[in-house]
Amino acid sequence: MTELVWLVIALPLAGAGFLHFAGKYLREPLAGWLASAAIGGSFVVAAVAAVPFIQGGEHGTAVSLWDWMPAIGASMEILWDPLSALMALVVTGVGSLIHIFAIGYMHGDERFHRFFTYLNLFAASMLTLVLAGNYAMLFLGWELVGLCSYLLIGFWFTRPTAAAAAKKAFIVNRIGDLGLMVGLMLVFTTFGTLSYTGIFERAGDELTSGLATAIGLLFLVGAAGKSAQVPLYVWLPDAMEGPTPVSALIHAATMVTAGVYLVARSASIFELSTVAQVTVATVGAATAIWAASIALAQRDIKRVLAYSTVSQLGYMFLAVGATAYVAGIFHLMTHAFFKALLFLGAGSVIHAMNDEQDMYKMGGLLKKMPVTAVTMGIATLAIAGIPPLAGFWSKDEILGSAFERGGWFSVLWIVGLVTALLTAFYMTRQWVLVFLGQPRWDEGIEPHESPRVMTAPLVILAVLSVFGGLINTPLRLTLEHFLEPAFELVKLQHPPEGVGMFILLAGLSVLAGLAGAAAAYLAYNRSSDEWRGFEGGFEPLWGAWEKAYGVDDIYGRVIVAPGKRAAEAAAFQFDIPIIDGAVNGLGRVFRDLGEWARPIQTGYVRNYGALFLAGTIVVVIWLVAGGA
Amino acid sequence: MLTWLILLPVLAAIIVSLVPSRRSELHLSLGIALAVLPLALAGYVFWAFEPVSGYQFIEDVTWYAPWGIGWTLGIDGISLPMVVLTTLLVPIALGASTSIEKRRKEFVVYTLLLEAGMIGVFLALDLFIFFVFFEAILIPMYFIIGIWGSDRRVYAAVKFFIYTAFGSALMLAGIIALAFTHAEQFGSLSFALSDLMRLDLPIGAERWLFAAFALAFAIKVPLFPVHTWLPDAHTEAPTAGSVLLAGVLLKLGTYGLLRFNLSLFPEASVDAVWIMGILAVVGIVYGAVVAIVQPDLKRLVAYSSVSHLGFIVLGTFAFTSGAMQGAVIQNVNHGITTGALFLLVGMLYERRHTKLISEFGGIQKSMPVFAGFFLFMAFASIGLPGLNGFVGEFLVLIGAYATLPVLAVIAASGVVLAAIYLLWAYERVFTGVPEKPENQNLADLSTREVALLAPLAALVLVIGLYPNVLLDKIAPSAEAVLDHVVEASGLVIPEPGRLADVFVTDGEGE
Amino acid sequence: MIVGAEWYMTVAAALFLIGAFGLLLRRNALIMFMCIELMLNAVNLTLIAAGRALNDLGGQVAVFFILVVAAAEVVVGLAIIVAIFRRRTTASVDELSELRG
Amino acid sequence: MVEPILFVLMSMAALAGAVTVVAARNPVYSAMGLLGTLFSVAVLYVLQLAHLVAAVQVIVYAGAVLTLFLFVIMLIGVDKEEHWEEPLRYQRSFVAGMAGVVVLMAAGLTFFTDFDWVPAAVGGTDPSRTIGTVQAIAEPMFTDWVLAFEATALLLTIAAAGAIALAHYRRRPH
Repeated sequence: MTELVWLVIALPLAGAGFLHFAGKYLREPLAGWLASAAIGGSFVVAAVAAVPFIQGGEHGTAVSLWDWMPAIGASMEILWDPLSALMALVVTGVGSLIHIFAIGYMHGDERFHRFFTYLNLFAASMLTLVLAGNYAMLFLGWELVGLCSYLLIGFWFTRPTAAAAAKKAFIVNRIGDLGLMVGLMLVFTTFGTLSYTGIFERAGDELTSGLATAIGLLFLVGAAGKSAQVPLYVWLPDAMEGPTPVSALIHAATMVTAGVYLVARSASIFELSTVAQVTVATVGAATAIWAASIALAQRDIKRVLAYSTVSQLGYMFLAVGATAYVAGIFHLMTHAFFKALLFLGAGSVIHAMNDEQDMYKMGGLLKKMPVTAVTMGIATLAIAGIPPLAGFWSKDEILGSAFERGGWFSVLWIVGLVTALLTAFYMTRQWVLVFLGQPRWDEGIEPHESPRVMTAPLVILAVLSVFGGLINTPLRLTLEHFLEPAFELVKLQHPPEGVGMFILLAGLSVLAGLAGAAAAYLAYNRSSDEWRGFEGGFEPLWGAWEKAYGVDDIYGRVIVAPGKRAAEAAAFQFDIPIIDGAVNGLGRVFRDLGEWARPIQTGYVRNYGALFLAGTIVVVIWLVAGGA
Repeated sequence: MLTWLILLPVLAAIIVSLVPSRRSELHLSLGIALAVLPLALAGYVFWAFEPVSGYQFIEDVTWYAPWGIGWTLGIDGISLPMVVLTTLLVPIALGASTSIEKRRKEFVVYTLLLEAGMIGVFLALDLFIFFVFFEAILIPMYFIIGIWGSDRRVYAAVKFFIYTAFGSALMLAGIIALAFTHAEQFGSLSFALSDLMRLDLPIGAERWLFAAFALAFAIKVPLFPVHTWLPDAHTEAPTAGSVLLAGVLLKLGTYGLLRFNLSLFPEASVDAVWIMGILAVVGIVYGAVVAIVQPDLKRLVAYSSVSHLGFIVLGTFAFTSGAMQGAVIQNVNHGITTGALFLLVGMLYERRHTKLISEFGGIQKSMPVFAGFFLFMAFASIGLPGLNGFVGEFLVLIGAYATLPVLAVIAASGVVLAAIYLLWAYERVFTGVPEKPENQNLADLSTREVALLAPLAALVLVIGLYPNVLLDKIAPSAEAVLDHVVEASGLVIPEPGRLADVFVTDGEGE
Repeated sequence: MIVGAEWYMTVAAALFLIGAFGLLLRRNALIMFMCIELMLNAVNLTLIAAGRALNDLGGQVAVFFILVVAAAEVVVGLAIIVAIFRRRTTASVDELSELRG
Repeated sequence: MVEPILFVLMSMAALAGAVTVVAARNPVYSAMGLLGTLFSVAVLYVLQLAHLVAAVQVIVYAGAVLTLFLFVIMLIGVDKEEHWEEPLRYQRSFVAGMAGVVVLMAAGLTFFTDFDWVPAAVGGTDPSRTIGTVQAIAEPMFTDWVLAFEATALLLTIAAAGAIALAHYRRRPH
């Protein structure tokens, strides 16, 4: 089955190709089901191909497809190892559910088939990214997911905000990609190849720690762009302009985790540089608490989730920075489950509320949408870290690993703990605002539960959110054993050993989660005047959070506006008047010379004749005088 | 064989010119039909070309023995893709010219003559006939811009002509100097490239000659700061003119640098690495920055050419095999993507008679297919992996890093800037609600227009995913040029993978 | 007694100068043309005189050709004058100064 | 003794004709002056034994060319006389200056240096070798000069065609 693993990419790609050309001839749901079938088939292939890893003992194989750029050792090759298999399973599994959900969500959109074309293209790109056998192909997938993200954020292109958000996402990502690209230049110059196997096997012997730091930091720039870490996270909240299934699939479950995957994949390089590790972890922790604090005060249901995603990605960075790669990947997986569920639930709510996204105008939806409410409730508990739901196990493993690493990481552990408290608070706040209390809907809105095609994925994801964490509990480290072959070249960071320490640390984080949840419940399960008063008590902090610290504004004023002014100066004050002016000036010099010499040409033939004769006489005198 | 490649367009031009002027409906279709013949022949040459170094299909006839001028033609992996690209773009450019009503016959004739000249430049292995073709191209292009251009066409045409002719005048002096040096050292005048490559030039003279050639080609490329004729020429030229200008004419500069400067003056080339590299990188960043704020779509694409061609020059002077191959394949890529972008802007212009970005908005609504093609080509131009632009730029950047790390890192920022100017332009032109009434009911692409764009789009994908169709044939020749430079100059090219501790300090970029 | 070639030369020189200065001083295109004929005749005379002095018939052959060329020139030149006259009703060359810089 | 007398007479006549050409205000007088010059020069040719050339001079020049001139004068109008004022500034003084320079130079060369105006043939002049009979002229013309001869034939054809093209009056539709 391993030789056929290219099918994992090829199926959604074929789906996208088919839908691109034939989609407009298909009736509405058919295009969606076809796309879902493509990615579902991909999931099946991946699952079957992953069986050897589950059985254990397999290290993974590289499947070579074709040469791409031989001069830099880049070819199309797939590395099928436990890490890529797990990523492929998450992408195709969660992806299939979101595809199905989207059939209901996108109902009635005039570009229905186009949406599924892009979704399938995205799936293929993401799979290319995770299955790549070398950095060049990873970069291929890396950029293609950016493209799909661009296309899907800007899917409703008539909305100027959506188009602007799409462009912003792509450009900010590109800034990060610049770092990745320079990192790849460095890697190629160092190793003479971009192939994983070639690099990782030699990294330990040939890579100096200075070079490893440089590469690691450059990779971090790329990862921070794609995974929305400080300071490049600003595109992700805006990306919520896209249709909600897009937010769920791309901006929560899969694409944004690519940065985590990149760091995990490059573990052998990060292994050699403590500086890079600490930087990654610090960036992660800073992002976690920064974004969580912003999420506290958001009113838009999707923006809360967006900042929550940024924050949770920070956790994953903290994990991989602490070399707890398994914990990072574990959290990546559980987060995919519950965040996708939250987004889909939010989508269900938005769908029911006629595209209303302001939580302050919701409330009391529990009775109207029980399935959505319950499943979202489960996800909320999961992300808040309440045992035994999925989020508890993965988050706890991250925090434990950071604690065990000690030193600076202890500080990061405390940051993580505080973030856990904030997470529980804003998630509970969201759930309470949306589903409890009095209805605060606008006139004419009649919420209703979503159709089966939308709720079924919710239920499946809810089940995964409940039990997904059980694959890697301290009692039974199934995931760790599964991933071990992929990380055999590096030393993995683990949480502290022993039941006592586990209970102590878990207790602390559960306590933080419960405290946050309880506070939010108490603060928000009241009349709107009361919680508005509660929010006012935090001014001016609350205002800063609500405006996301005004970072967009600052970027606009510090980078974008001066940049544009500089470009305008270059174009209109330098290029045209100075450079082109010099060229035209040279032309003018000759024109003036001509102007000066012009009167000689009187136009009178007799003048010319006289001058001609004079010239002849001069020549004759010269000849006679023996000049020649 | 190769002579026929040059003669076929000339014959086609003669045939078209024999059709009476009043049968104007025949000229264009006949021109397109006849322009397919060189394409077929070029396709055969491409197919029959062996992927080894050295020239193939050589034709060598003494033309004027006392001066050592020969009708010497040959093709190698560097010129082969350019010839195929030229023959491909000409029928497409003609196909995009249906809106030309005025003096249509002359237009077709000039375009076909232009094709002959361009092919001649790429095939010539004798500096004399190279120069003749190099200059001959200016004439039809001058008329194409000057007769069928838009408002300031005469200004643009004159500027284009004088600017480029100025550069080549110096090159002519250089060529003559080389021929006489040959007479001095070997006893007879010769203009043959292979003869002149054997010359033993004193380094001072070599530098002067390098400068003369480099200036001519730099203007053609165009390299910062001699680029200002390009936006004017592009903006004023008709669609076909822009397509051929961007697609092929600019490549004469990069091709010339690669073929003549590196081969004839290897030592001076090595000495000039920093000058050329810095100019290239300044061009990359500067062209992109200036492109961001251009109000006119064609000017925007024109400045993007300045930026993209900087990559080619950087790759040429980086002296690693990756960068060299990247430079050659980027020649083709830029021709395809920028040519396609000019085609697209031209199609838009035919519908709205304006190219100003501010005049548009939301036209994706009425022209989804057009928007799709535009976005596709824009991303190819941005350098999205999987599309052709990436292959060239990535090879150049990765290759250049080994020898010019700082420049490569700065050049990489051009990739970000490309995304800014193209996507911002896309946003302003295509997205949002079409507010202007004339933007609301634009006709989407016709079958003819799709047929023009589809082959280019297909090539973008094929080269992006399987560049070996070209790289296989390019690599040996690029390697040969590199070997020649190394041999003549004693340059030591660092081998990737053996540098672990050399470049630590250069890794900053975050 | 034989008249020496230098005397013929002197006459030719005088003839040439009269023609040349007439050409520069007169404005009537026809008369200017006649002056050119004078100059041509002067040159012919020198050719013949020189040919004789040098024992070479080539001088006479050259004169023969000059006569032919002069005839051709007169034909075309007069045609041009007529064409211009039709358009401008003037034979004065001073009126024809469009090519001034 | 005939030759010096004829030479003096004919030289005077030629110069007088030339002056008439330049000085006459009526173009017809100019043409008559030209006629005189041409005849006189033809006689000078005969004095130099260039018989064929002299005949051609009379036939072609005095016959054909001059007639052509007269036709054109009639066509354009005889009554168009020039004003005496010279419209071009400095033209007359410039020309006069040049005339002075030329005369001074010639005089200077002749009287103060031993400038050799006419190169002499080696071994002296032999008039019998340059008798311009038809046969004598024909031999070099159709051997050494045959290419030039054919070129002049072509030139005459083109000139005739060109003259027709120029003189052909096309009434422009307005």
